[in-house]
Amino acid sequence: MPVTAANKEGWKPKIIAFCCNWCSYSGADLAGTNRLSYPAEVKIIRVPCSCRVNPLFILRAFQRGADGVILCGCHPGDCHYSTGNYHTRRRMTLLFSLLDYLGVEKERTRVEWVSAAEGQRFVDVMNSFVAEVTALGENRRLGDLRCKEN
Amino acid sequence: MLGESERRPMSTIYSYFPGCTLKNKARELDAQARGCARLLGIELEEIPEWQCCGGVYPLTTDEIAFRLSSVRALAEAARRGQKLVTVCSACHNVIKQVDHDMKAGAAIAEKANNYLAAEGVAYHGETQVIHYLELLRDEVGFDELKRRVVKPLAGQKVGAYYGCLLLRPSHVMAMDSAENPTIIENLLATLGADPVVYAQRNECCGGYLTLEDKSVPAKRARAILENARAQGAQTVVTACPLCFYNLKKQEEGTGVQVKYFTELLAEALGLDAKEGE
Amino acid sequence: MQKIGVFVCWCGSNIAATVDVKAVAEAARSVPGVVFSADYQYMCSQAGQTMITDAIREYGLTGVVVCSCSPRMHEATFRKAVQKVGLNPYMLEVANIREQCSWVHKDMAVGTEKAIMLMKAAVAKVQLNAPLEAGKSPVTKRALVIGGGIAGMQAALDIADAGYDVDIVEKNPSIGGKMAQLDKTFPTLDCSSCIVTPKMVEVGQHERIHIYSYSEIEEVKGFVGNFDVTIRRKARYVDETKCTGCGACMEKCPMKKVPNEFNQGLDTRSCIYIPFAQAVPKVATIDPNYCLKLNKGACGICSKVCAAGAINYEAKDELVTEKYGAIVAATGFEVIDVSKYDEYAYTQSPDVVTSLEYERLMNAAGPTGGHLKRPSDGKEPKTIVFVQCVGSRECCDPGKGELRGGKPYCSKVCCMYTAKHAMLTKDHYPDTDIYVFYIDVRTPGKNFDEFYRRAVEQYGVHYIKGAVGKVTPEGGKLKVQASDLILNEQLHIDADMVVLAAAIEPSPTARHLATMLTASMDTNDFFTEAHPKLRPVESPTAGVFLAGMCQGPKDIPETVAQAGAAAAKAIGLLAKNELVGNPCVAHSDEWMCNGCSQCETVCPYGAITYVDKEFKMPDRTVKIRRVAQVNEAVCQGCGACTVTCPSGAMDLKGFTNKEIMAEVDALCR
Amino acid sequence: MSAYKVTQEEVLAVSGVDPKKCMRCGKCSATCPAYDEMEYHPHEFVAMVEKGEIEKLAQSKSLYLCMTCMACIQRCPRQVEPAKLVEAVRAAVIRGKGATHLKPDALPDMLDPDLPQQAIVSAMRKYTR
Repeated sequence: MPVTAANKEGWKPKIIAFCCNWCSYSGADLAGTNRLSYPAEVKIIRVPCSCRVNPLFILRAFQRGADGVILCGCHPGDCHYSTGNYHTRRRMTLLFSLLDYLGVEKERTRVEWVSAAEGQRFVDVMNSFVAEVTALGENRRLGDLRCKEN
Repeated sequence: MLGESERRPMSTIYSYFPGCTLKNKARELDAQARGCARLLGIELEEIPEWQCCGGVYPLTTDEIAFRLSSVRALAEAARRGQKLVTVCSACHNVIKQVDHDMKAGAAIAEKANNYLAAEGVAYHGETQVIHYLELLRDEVGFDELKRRVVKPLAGQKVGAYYGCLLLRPSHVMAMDSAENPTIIENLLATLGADPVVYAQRNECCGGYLTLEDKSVPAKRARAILENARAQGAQTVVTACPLCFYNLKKQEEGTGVQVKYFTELLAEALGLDAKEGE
Repeated sequence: MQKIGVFVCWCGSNIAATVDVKAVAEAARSVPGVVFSADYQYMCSQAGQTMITDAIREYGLTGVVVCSCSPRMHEATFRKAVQKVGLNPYMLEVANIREQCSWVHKDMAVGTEKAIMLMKAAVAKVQLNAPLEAGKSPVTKRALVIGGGIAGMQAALDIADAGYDVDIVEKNPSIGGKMAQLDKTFPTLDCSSCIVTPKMVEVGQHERIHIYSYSEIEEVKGFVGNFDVTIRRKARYVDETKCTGCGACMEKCPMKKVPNEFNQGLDTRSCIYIPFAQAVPKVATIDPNYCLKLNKGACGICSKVCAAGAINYEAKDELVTEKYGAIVAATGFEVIDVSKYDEYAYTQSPDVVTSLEYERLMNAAGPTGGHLKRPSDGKEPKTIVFVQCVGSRECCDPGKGELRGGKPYCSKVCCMYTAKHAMLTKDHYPDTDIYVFYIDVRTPGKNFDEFYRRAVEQYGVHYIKGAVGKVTPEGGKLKVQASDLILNEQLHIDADMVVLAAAIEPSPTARHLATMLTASMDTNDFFTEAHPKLRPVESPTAGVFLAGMCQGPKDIPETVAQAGAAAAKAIGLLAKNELVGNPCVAHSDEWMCNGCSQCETVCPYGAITYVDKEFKMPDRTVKIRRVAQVNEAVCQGCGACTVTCPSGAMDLKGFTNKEIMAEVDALCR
Repeated sequence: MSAYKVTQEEVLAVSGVDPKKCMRCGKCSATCPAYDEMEYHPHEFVAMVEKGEIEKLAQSKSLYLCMTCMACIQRCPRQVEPAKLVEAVRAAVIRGKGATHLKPDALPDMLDPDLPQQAIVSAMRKYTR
C-alpha cells in the first residue's frame, strides 16, 4: 500500500535491518523465541558480518524507497571475525555523515551492537528506531521516483 | 585527580549552602567549617537568600514544590560557575538528590524549570554538589591537609558516624561506598587521630522520629554508641545536627563523647575558638 | 531463467497461527520464476522433505525457497535434502517467517504481509544464486583444553582415551582447580580430594596428555581443524624437568608470609611453593612478587638447598606455538568479591567468611587441620549464621543503585553446599546452633531435596525464610539483625561466625580468551552455546567446545557430564581426515582487480595474497599485472574485503553484491 | 474528603516503584531500624501494594514510623525501593484527606531546647500537607 504523504495516519515506514549472522541475527531469533514483539516494518537481511554491508546497499535501499536503514553487529571486541565490526563502525560514521549532508537525517541510519544473547535489546533497539523514523515521516531524499510502483 | 587540582587556583571560591540548622542550633558547626576553610585558603560564599532545603528528600516523583529551594540554590551556584558546598548531611542529601533528579529525571526537571521560569531561573544539572568532607578530600587533598595540621590529635580514638544521609543512595551521593565508607576515617587519620571502624556507623540514629517518639531514636543511638565504644572509640564524630542531637541524648553512661567532625578539624588546624565565631 | 519452488511451512500452529500460509504459497505463484509452490504442516519432517525432493524431480526445479523457521535451525537440513536429488545445496534459501515474523507479530494480516515480502526477497536472491562447491581442509589431530579443573581434566582424559593427543593449559602451578579445594561433595558427602586427586594423577601420567601448567594462552589463530595457538609458559624459576618435588626449598625459604591462595588466604605459605601436597605436576614455583632474590638480589637459599639443581633465577617467560584441531574451553569460575557487601561486615571481622573459605576451614588439609576454629581467636563457634544469595539474583541497573558486583542469575550450587556445610558442622560439633537465611531453597537434582530435608529434620538446622540486614561485630560476637518472613519478626542473633554464600562468576580470564577464540559470551561473561537446547556444549565458533562453569553455574556431576560431551564432540571432529569448508568465501575478479592491496590489509585471516600474473590483452599483447588471490581454505567469509575493494573486483560467494541488492529491492517494494 | 480512597495506581505512579520486581527475600525488613514499632513492615508494604491492599496501609500508623534512612533502598537486591512506597502511601493519604498527621499546635509540647530545626522541618515535610 503506497503512501505518499508523510505522517499520514497509519503510515508505516519501510525499514531495512542488516544483521550479522553470528550475533544480531541470533539476537533477533532469540527475540522471536522469547515472543518479544517489535514492529513488522522491520525487515531483516542476513549478512555474514556487519562489515559485509557495502555502503552501496544502504544507498540502494534509500533509492528504492526505504525510510530507515539499521546495521546490527556483534559488540566491539566480540566480532566472530575479530575485527569486522570495527570496519563497520568507521565506514558507517563516514557514510552517515555524508548521508546527513545529502539530507537523509541522521536518525534514519544507525549502527547498533546486539549480541546473540540480547533478544530484549534487539527489540528495544528496533522499537526505538522505528519510533524515530516514524516521527520523521517518509524519506524524500535519494528516492528514485522510477522505482515507485505507482 | 590531577585535572581537579590543576584547576584549583580558579576554584578556591565555592558557593556555600549552610542550611537552617547551622544558622541556629548548630552554629558551631557552621563557624568551625567556615573558620577551617579560611585557614585552608578556601572562600565559602554563602548563597544570598537561600531557602531551607526542607530537611528530607521527597521520595515521591511528583513533589515539585519541595524540590524548588534546592533547585534555586543549584541554579545560583551554576550562575556563579562555582561548586556548591554543604556541611549539614541533610542539606547535602536533599540538594544532591534533587540535582540528580534534574540531570536524570526528565519529567521532574521540566516541571521544576516551568515553575522557576517566572523567576528567570533555569537549571539543567550544571552544578557539582560536594560535601565539606569531599572538599577536604578531593579539592584540598588529605596530603595537603596533613601539612596544615598544627596540633595532631595523637592518641585520640575516634569513630566516624556517617548515618544515612551522607551515603545513601550511594549511586546518587557518589561520595563513598555505602557499606564500607572511608572518607571520615581517612580524614581522622590525616588529623593524627586513630580512626575506629565499627559496623553501626552507617545505621540510622532515629532521625526526625525524635519529634514524636523518643524511644526509637534512644534505642538506635544507644546501639550505635555502644558498638562504637565496644570497638574502642572514645569519641564519635558526625556531620549531621540531627544525628548529633539524637546521639548526644544518649551519650551519658556510654563513655563516648559525641562531636561534630569540624570540632576535631578546628582543633587539629589550631583554629582559635574566637576566630571561629 | 531459474525454475523456483516455494515451500511454506506451518510449523504446526507456530507459523500458521499468525501467518496465512496458504496466502503466502498463493502469492508465491505470481512471482516471476516461481513454477511451483506448496504448504505443509512440518516441512522439516521426512514427509515435508520428500515433498520438496519430489517437486525438484517433477518440475525440474533449479532453485528452492523454504519459508519456515530460522535458517540457523534447519537450513542445513533442507540443503542436505535437496542435495540428495542432485540440486546444489546453495541453490536453496530459507525465509525466516517464524522467529522473525510469526513469533514477533500478533496480527494475522500484518504477519502474512511480512511473510510474503520475506518470501519474495528469498526468491529474488535464489534467482541470482549460483551453485557453490565447498573446499576441503585437513584436520590437525590434536586437542587443546584450556583450564585444568575437573571439567578440563575430564575432557582431556576422554579425548586422550580415544587416542588423540591433548594439551592442557592451566594458569596455576597445579591442575585440580576448585574441586581440589573442596572438603566434601554433596549430596553423598564423599571426600572431594579422594575423588579428584586420582584424576589428577591419571591426567599427569597419561601418555597422550601434556600439561602446560603455570601457562596462559597468548594468541589463537586459524580456524576449525587448524588452530595455531601460542602458549605463554610463565617463568616459574624452577626447571620442571629437574625438580623432584622434595620440598626442601619450601622448608628453607625465609619468606613465609605469602598469602596462601589454596587456603583462600586464611594462612600463609613460603615464597617458593608447591600449592598443595597432591599437586600435579609436583614441582615448585617461585612467586616473583615476593622472592627476595628476584626483587632485591639477596637470599638465593633455595638454589643452595636444591639437590637437583632445578632453580634458575634467570628464567624468562617462554612462548610455544602448537597446532590443534579442536579446543575445549574449561576456564571455570571464581566467587565474587564480597567486600562491597559490607553490611555483612566481611572486611570488618575475620569471622565473617565466604563459603569457599569455610570449605578450607573444614578441610583436614586446610589451615586448621580440619578443626573448625574461627579465624579471630581460634575458638570453636557455637552459633553460625549462613547467608544465602549474597550477590546472586540481583537487579543490576546502574541507574537505580550502586553496582556491587552482583549477578542477575542464581548461582545454583549454594543451596546444596550450605546444607552440606550445616550437616558436616553438626556431625563434628553437634551442639552448634546453625541458622540458614534463605530466599528459596533450590534443590532440583537427584537426592538433592532429600539431602536438604535431612539437614532440617535430622540435624535440626534452623532454616529461616528471610534475609540478614546487618552484621555488627561487637565484643567478640557478631550481632546479626535479620528478618523472619514466616513469623513476621525481626531477629537478633548473637553469632560466632557468619558464612556468606557468595555468587559465582566466570573466571575473569575468560573474557580475553573469548575474544581470542572469537567465541561469543553473554552479558555475564559466560560462554554462549551454539544452541541452548540442541548444541549445549559447542560454542557458535566451529571447533570450540565448552565444559563446566565457564558456560554457566553447575555442580560437579553436571560439569563432568558436560566435559564428557564436549570431549565427544571434539573427538567427532578429530576423527575426520578433512573438513568440508564454507563455500561462501571471497572471490576476486582478476580482470577488475587493480592490485591496490586494500583487501589484503583488512583480511583478519591473511587469506589474500597478491601474485603477478600474465594476462592476454585484447590487442594480443601479454601484460603482467599484480592481482589478489583468495586462499579459499583460509578465508572465513566475513566480507570485509568486498567492501573495501575500490574497483568492485572482490565479491563474496553466497552473499554477492547483486544477491543482497536484490533482497534490498524486494523488501523495499 | 473522608471518602477519599488511595488507589494502587496512584501509589505506583507517585512512587515510581515496580513491586513486581520483588523476590520476597525480606532484606528490607531485615535492615529496617523501625521494624519493631511498625504494624506493617517494609516487605509487607511491597506485597500489599502489589496486591492492591492499599486501604490497610493507609490506615496504619506504620506510615509515620519510616525514618527515610533509605537502608532498604540501598540494600534491596532487586532495586525495588520499598521506602518510596511508604512515602507514596503517606503522601496520598495526607494530600487526599486534607488531614495532617502532625498538628502545628501540638508542636510546642514536642520541642526541647536542643532540638535542631532540621527535625521540625523534616517532620513537617513528612507529616503535613
